[in-house]
Amino acid sequence: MTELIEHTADTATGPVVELSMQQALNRALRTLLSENGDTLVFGEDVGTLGGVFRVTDGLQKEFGADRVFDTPLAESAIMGMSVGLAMNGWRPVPELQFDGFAYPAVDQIVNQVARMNYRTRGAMPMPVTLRLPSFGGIQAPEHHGESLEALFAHTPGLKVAVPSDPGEAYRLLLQAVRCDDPVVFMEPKARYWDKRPVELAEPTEPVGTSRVVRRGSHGTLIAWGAMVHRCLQVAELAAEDGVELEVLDLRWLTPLDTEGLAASVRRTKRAVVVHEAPLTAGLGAEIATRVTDACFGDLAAPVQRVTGFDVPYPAGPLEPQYLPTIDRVLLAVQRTLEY
Amino acid sequence: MTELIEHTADTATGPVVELSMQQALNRALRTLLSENGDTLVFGEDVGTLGGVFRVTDGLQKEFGADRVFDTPLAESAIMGMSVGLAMNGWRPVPELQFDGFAYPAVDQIVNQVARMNYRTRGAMPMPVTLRLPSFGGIQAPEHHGESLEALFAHTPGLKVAVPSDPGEAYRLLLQAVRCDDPVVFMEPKARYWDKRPVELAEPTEPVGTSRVVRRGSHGTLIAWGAMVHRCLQVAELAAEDGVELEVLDLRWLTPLDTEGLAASVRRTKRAVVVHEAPLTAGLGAEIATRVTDACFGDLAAPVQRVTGFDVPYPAGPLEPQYLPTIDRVLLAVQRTLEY
Amino acid sequence: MPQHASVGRGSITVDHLPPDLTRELYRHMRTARDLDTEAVALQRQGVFPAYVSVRGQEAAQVGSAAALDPARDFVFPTYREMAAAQAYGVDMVGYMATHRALWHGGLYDVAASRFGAVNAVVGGPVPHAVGWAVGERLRGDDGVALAYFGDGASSEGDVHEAMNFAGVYGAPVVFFCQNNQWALSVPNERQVAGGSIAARAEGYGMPGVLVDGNDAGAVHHATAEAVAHARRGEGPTLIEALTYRVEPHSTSDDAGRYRDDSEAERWRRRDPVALLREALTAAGHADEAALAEIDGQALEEARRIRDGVSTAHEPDGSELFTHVFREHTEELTRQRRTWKEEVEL
Amino acid sequence: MPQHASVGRGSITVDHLPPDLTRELYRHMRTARDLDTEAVALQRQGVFPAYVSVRGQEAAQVGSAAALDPARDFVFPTYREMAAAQAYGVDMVGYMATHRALWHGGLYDVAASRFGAVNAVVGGPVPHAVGWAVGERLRGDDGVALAYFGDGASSEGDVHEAMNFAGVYGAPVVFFCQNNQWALSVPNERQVAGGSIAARAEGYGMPGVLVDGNDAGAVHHATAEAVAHARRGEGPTLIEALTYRVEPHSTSDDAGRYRDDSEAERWRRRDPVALLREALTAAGHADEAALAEIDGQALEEARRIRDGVSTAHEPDGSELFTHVFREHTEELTRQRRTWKEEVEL
Ligand SMILES: Cc1ncc(C[n+]2csc(CCOP(=O)(O)OP(=O)(O)O)c2C)c(N)n1
Ligand SMILES: Cc1ncc(C[n+]2csc(CCOP(=O)(O)OP(=O)(O)O)c2C)c(N)n1
Ligand SMILES: [Mg+2]
Ligand SMILES: [Mg+2]
Repeated sequence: MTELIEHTADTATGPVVELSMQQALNRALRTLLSENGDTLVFGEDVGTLGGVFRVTDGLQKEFGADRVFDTPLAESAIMGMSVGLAMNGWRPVPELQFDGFAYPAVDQIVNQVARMNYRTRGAMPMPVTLRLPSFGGIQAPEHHGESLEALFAHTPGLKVAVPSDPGEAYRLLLQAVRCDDPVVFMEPKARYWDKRPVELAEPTEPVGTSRVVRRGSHGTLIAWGAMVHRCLQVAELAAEDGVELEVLDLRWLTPLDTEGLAASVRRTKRAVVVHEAPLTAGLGAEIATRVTDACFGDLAAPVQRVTGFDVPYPAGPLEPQYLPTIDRVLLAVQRTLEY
Repeated sequence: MTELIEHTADTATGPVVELSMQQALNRALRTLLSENGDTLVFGEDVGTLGGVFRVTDGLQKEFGADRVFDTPLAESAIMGMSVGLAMNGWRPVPELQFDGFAYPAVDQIVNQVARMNYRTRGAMPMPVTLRLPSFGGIQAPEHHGESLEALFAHTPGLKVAVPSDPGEAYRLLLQAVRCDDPVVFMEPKARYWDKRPVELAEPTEPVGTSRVVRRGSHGTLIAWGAMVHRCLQVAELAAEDGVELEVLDLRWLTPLDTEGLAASVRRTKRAVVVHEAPLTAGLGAEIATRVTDACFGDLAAPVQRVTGFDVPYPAGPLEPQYLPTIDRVLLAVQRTLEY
Repeated sequence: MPQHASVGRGSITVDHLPPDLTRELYRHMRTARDLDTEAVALQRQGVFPAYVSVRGQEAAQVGSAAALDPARDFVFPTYREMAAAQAYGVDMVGYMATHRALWHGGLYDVAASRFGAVNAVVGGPVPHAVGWAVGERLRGDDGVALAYFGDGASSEGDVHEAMNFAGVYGAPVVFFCQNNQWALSVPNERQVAGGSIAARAEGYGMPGVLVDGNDAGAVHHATAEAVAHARRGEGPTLIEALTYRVEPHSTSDDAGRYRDDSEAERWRRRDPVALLREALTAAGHADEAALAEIDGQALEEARRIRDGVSTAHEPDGSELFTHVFREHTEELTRQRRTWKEEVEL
Repeated sequence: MPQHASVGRGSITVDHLPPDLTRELYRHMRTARDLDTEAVALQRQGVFPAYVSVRGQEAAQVGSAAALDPARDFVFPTYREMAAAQAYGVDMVGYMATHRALWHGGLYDVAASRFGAVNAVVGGPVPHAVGWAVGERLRGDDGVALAYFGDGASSEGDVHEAMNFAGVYGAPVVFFCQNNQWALSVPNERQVAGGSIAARAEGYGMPGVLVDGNDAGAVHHATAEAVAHARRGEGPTLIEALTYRVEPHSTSDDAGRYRDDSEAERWRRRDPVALLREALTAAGHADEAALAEIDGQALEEARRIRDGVSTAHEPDGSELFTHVFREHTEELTRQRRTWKEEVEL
């Protein structure tokens, strides 16, 4: 079996603690609020309650209601207020409570946040990090399981990050908030409670780099968020049959690590991209296109996509039938191998 | 030179008149308002003024202010009202004045219009046709030159149509409004004033079929909206050098005519997809991926994309440097030929 | 501002209403209360992944829904209108299915019930009510649309846009705000600038009514007036029913993190079901025996619904694809095939 | 409702204002008027692809902008605030560049001017003002944000959300609505339910002021009061300045299709520049010679700006890529290379 590449105690340069992703994000916010007095955390229920997922738990108590505060229930104004705060020199870290409730804020995100630096030719940077609990897998009500990454990745002026485990969550959030550009930070709800040893150290890899979380030579599985874990499960199973799959955690959807993707697939000659969002015009298409373009001569089979179906995100019992399953990813692997 | 396939006088089954796209759309709306008393046309300035592009010119006078009316200035409510009207048995044809002002309505479009039929298991169909003057090329102010097709194509429950000439505009709008599903009808502003002979006949080709507007054997140019015209110009020039390009007008972005695309590229072995939207996560990626998947063994080169850059849509003098130019498409053709 | 204030915090009166109507109100409120209790239990048992309680809001919901005519009007609910659905005559097994996560929106027939699908977008359905009402008037019919929304929802842009549209078009809409004083963890004073939602009505040129939301009779009266006003073609009304969310926001919520239970406790003592029960007796509209009979029927009905929803079939996976479009696409047929081959296998 | 009504339709008074201030107001209004005339001409000559005239709204814009302190306040404009920019001290060549379509938003320095980029999303910048104002108070500073918007914009959800936020946070914002009675082709009666935008203020617990928008002195006074109120930490104010758009919506518009020019003609007779000129004389704040001198300076300034914008350099195509991000990406560097090779070639 190939090595599992992880920031763990072996390579650690900072203290290592066992944390869930939700706790790791909380730690990152504490670091950020401490290190920079301009940082503000706000949104629906993030103050007194500490957020519906407790990501902002205790922050209001620690940093005061000026730095960490509740807003009225209006997503567009939350993002609009973020623009104004940034124009006045603050570093806003707004939360929109769930993916599906980012839609009412799309105008402010796309028409204002993403292009204010451009419109003002650099006079008004937008160091706004939108924290967005995202993706499905928790049997939640309607609009609580959406995958909006294709929309954000298609919007010039936005950067997009998606952590897949607690350590990544800690480091990526530090990078996102410190970045002077607007970042949409999509937190995979299904992984909030997943505990791992987390190294509370500074991020060392630059913004826009992907990471290989498992090495393999027979094909590359490409994913982000909760699907990284699923792909690791697939790779584990495939290895039992002697198929060694590489698993690539994209983690930055903008900027996209085209070179990292290409380097992996050039070696493995096969790629399967896995995402929760519906198939058509999903980010999988962009990745498949880039990989194909970069590895045209090397590819042994067309890049496979295993994704949600082109249907509205469904309720409880249908959820596991909608999301990419281990079996569906394995079938796609088989298809590439037998092509 | 290969044949130019067009609905013109030769093949006509209805009266043929010379019309601009804006006039052809006006004719289609008159037909639709006449044939079905449930059809309603509304939006900002579509009534008394007849729309900023005059697409609804004269309709209020002819059909009355009950059927064709102005709304207050609020895009989300325009789409929300459309949902309610549809729930009460009407067939709404709302207009949002410009592409960039569809963003404030994205929540109603994605979370409500697109999934009300689904949510109600067919009890509440949404025969809503959103007319959206779209795309760039007219040196308009900010937010008046956006290409939102990737967002709509990625939204389950929506269909998306884009006409490329007056005749297509007439027929596609008839199909869109008669369709019992919600359709986003994106009108290429840059082509509004382009006059052509239009056959005022019933559409004969089914929803979801593309059309070949020029036959060729050395490669396929794939486009929609104003870029179809640009590709025809490219094909004309290429033909002077003995390169015969097929030009495929996609016209329905959802449902996407995968089979039509594949059939063309299987023959020509090369494809270039051209769109105005930014590159990353644009619809070109979906098309490239489908074409690659269907024609993997046949493709002589990776599918090329010629698109807008990943920057906010720029002002006047920069517009021609942002949009795909004839030269850029020709270079992409050359790249595929020399691959 | 309250046009139908209750006689005091300790009691309400239903003297102004017909006896049979008040008994009906009571029956629905009692049923909703029992069903709410069952639903919380179902969540604890793991049958429901989560549940949003309506406890304490039964008077606001039943009083208003019962003032409508389910044969010609139309209700646009949020996710917390179980008692309204019950009073309006919705198939409650189908309604509760949304809480078992069998189908987002519920499994009742929205067209036949004239009660919109459960809608989880705060503020989102309010403009639908306006569109429906505009359509009703265009056709020359006299139905009225009633949109429920919360105090939190009043902050959303959509609610403003909807009220302005309704005012401009003179549409027959009742905007019914249940101000239960909390939007998840945020209280009115950090949610509602100016402190009154009813006061916003004037800015749209429509009547604004503040009513005691725990007084079923008062709510019914205020709603019936607003409905009659709309039906006469005199346009929209905004009603703010002041009530209280005595339970946490949902079963996933921990209200102890943001509010003192003593406040909730005070409101639990103003229980709308108990208040109505007393008022019925005081008005001589029902004696203890009659009330006990209704209580029994309500409990039985609640249990029937509980059993119905607990044993309802899960939708087949193929339903993923069935209602995306009315006019099917080849692409979805292909994806359905993939599902059949890869998922169902 | 108007707290500072003008003395009549035929005349205004500036007796309550310092002479030098009124002369300044006049100078800015006169300059804006002349620049507006030049801009319309530039559009006719094909130098501007389109232009939105501010004619008739000079008093509303100059009166309000001049009540602010450009050293500590901040203005959030729409696309029709040329006269406000002029009064506020914005580099007007850079401002007019937006109308020549040299750069969306204009080419002036937004940070140094403390005047937001020209914003074409109706309603969109209003919440920015609230955010800025909240940030100002958080820092303990005393700047005030002023958001301009139109009667049409008042229908947008964002404007409601912004006012509610401002009310809840007690933010130092002046919501300044220029009600020019038309939103493109739609008149107030089909736009504003209830008929008054100022009346909406009460619903947010903030003062609402209706002012004669063609009376520069009245506008100045009302705005100065609102600014002082905000600066004292007493929260937001909503001002509705009633004025009129005497020109078509833009040079692309044909107002004859939707309104009778006699209405516009009546308002042209209430010309705010002429009214102020008369009032200055009446108040003895300036004699004809002084006014003629200002007129001459204004015309000269307008021509200087016209010449400046007409001859300004077009931005280089590479600017497409320069400001997308602060921290550059390899992808954009690659695309810039493509542009250089394929487009510039
Ligand atoms: C547009 C939107 N934003 C956020 C949420 C998440 N959310 C669900 S309920 C709720 C509070 C709603 O409060 P209120 O409108 O007062 O209704 P109540 O829950 O009190 O009945 C929030 C923030 C949502 N469902 N929709
Ligand atoms: C969100 C949005 N929707 C639509 C438009 C198109 N549009 C530009 S100006 C205008 C009318 C605006 O009216 P008003 O707010 O009264 O401002 P005025 O033009 O009178 O200054 C419209 C509909 C826009 N710019 N933004
Ligand atoms: Mg509430
Ligand atoms: Mg106006």
